Amino acid sequence: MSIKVRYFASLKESIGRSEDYLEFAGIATVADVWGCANPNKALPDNSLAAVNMDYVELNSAVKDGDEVAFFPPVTGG
Amino acid sequence: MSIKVRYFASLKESIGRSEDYLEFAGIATVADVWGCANPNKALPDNSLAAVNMDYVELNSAVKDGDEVAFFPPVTGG
Amino acid sequence: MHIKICAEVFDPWQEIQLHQHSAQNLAGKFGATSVFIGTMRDFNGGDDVKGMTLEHYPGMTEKQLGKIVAEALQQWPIINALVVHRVGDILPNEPIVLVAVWTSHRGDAFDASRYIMEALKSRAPFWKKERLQSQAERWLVKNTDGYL
Amino acid sequence: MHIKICAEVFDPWQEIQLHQHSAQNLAGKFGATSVFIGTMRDFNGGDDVKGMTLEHYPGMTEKQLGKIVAEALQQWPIINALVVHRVGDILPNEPIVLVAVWTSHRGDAFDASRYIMEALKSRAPFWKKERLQSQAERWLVKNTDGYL
Repeated sequence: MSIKVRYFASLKESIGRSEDYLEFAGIATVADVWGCANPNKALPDNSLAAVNMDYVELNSAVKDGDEVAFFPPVTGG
Repeated sequence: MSIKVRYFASLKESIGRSEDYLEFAGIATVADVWGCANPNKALPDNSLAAVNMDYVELNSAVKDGDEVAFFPPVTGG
Repeated sequence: MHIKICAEVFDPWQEIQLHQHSAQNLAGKFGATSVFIGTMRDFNGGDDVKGMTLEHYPGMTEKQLGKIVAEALQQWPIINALVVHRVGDILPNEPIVLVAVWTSHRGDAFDASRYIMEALKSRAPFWKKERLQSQAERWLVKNTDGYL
Repeated sequence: MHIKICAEVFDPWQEIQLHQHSAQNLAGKFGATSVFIGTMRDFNGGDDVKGMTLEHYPGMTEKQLGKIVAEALQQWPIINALVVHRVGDILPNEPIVLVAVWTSHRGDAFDASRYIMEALKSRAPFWKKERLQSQAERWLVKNTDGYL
């Protein structure tokens, strides 16, 4: 399974990367994507997640080729 | 008692005058002003009244020198 | 705060820009601007409308609009406000009314501009007479409630 | 309907005029325009702010704004709508966001523009990082609810 992971804003700064490319078997959910890409770091409590640019819950399924994003609460407008 | 009376919009058109100047004793209220200036015509039901450019009820008192106005519901904006 | 009765066609965007640039208390200090513009349509109640005449009660109009803005100032932390209203002969597509409110936060700007607009509709002494395509003329009878 | 992400400073009034003039379905047909503009202030939370950087998620921003406008179209009879949002480096007094909605009647314009603005604030993927007078930088943590 191939997953592109993106990070934004303060979360991007705190983990020091804007993107990861995962090539792993055994990833089933968005939470798995985080855990696989950031094994030593818990996802901050208020973080939001998106799959293919739509908001999802952390227990949402992912599939091969998905773009998964993690970011803090939005502050636009 | 000297009262200037003003009429606007459809009410002005229906009575055919925009202003009256009343010089009468015995005028106590806004309703009296209408009755004195338009003895043969009832004030249309939904009409509004103002004394010195503030909205008032028909039973409000008037005093010498007041400007009294009668007009239909407003339709600005 | 500025209230203006306008006998000529006005450009709402230009009025807002001019006001915003001339208002000393605005630069860098406001976060939210809520603007409402009422524009004349070329139809109403199923009829084609050629134009309208807006009558007003000079003096009372300004007095009532001043009261309305003062009421809004008491209810919301308004940094600045602008009200412009046309009178006289108006053609379709011309602006009739402009209400703009500058505040720090967006909720106040939305609430205050809507309050001013609704109060203007129900209390400012203006009256519209439409000229139809058929040359007939008719007075509008009553404004509807904009909160419904 | 038009959604625009803007890397350069924009003039909200010019954007509105251009959109209004280019929209074929507007001339003579709309009665109400409700506009909201969010502008950068030179202070926040008691601190002087020199500037800010607005980060966004290209693609997702447009997708989410498109959904928000589509939701508004389902709820209100909107004739046209315009959303413009800045990204990149922003200075105090520069506009950040513009939402404009054209409808027949004022209640719909007020409701729809506010709905779009609130949804944008809570769902469009933008993030603000402020630069303070002290040269310190800080990410804004959370948008507040504009209906409160």
